[in-house]
Amino acid sequence: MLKRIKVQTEDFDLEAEYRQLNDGHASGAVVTFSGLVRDEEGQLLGLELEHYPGMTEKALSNIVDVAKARWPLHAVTVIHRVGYLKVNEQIVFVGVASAHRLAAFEAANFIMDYLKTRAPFWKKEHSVHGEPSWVAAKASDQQAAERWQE
Amino acid sequence: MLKRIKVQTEDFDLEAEYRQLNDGHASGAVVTFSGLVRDEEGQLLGLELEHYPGMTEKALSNIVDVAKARWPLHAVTVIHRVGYLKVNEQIVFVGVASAHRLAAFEAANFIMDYLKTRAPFWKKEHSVHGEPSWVAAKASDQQAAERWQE
Amino acid sequence: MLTIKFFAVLRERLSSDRMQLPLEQPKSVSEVVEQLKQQSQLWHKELSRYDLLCAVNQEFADHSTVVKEGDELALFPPVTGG
Amino acid sequence: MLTIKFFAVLRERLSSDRMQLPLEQPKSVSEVVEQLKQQSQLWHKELSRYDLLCAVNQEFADHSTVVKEGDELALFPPVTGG
Repeated sequence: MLKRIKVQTEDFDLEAEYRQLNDGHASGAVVTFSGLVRDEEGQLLGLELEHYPGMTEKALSNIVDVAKARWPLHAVTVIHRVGYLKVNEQIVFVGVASAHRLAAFEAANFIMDYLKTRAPFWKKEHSVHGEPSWVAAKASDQQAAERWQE
Repeated sequence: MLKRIKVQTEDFDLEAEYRQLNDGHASGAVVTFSGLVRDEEGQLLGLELEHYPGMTEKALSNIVDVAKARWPLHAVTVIHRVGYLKVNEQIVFVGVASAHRLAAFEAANFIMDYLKTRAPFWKKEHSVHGEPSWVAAKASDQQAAERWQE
Repeated sequence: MLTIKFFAVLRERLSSDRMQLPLEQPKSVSEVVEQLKQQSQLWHKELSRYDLLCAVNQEFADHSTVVKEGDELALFPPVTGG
Repeated sequence: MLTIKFFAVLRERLSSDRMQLPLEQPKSVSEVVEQLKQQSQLWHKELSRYDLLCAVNQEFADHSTVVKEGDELALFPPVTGG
């Protein structure tokens, strides 16, 4: 399986990532997830993304390995940006290529759920009023990750 | 909700479709599915896609409406190609934008499952040997669609 | 008249993609199919497949759906798109 | 020496992103945290949060995990990436 993990400040390009996922052979099914900084009714200016250099790529790589052991996958790409990201900017990309539609959907969904709860990233919100504040972890993210435990 | 349905012979461009899904406001979560003609170990040359003009777009539009009633979605695009498609070519695109990651994943997955079993398309395989033959419907596709019935 | 359309393998085997059928009174899809089967052994065989699907006026329908003058009936095998 | 790293709100509130702690013998993460809490009321408060997570040598760990000379311990709040 082709595995690509990137933690970077630069933006990413969906089309280029898609092409690399399909490189060599047509997998039949490619699922992509892109997460963007949501415009919270004009209140949010941007997000500051902190991470744990050294651990981050390892943690993402482990998550992809768990997915690979669980579903038949041809290629997986995970990109997570760090630093300051303005509203509407892309934060995260997960791309999965497989011969099987359901495997591609489930693996991409699983990787996002695990990334949200098991990769060392922290978000700080900068809004139009008040001091920047750290985003609290959501119980719903924890629950989403737990549904993959059999 | 923005709804775009296209049935066409021409290829489509992932990046352009992604941009349109995000047009106006950042939804937070965008999931795309691309289906390609899989290279069956070099045995397959291509697929002929027949459809029922008049009914096809209506059927796809109905499927998207069911998804919209079930999940909070900002934008949905469904593109299905028809005619002769060679190995490695793109067949189908489903793109969903939502504020919620899980909604985007589930709606895209649902639309593909319903499209596979409830939109009037038929595939004929052209392989390196023998006459072209019509693809048989798969019980697994039927089961995949049934899991959405509560 | 009832317009009848055939798709995919059915269209090929019947060598027909559409036909018009005079319809004096409303009938169920299965009654129409039974009538079509009388055309020949080939039609009888092809229209006897257990998984024959239908649409009436471009919406999926049951074989018990009633069609009337001016309707469009389509007969086809299970779909395989995507 | 044990290297200890702090992230996010913890790093900010403690005004520290890393420190070195002499470690004469292996200790559990919770023993190390208890020791750190003695530094000041602020440290005691910040390190008492019920949801304090840790990683040892860049792998998620439990508070019962034992750290030894040369290890890297990281303390941080629940992650919020994606």
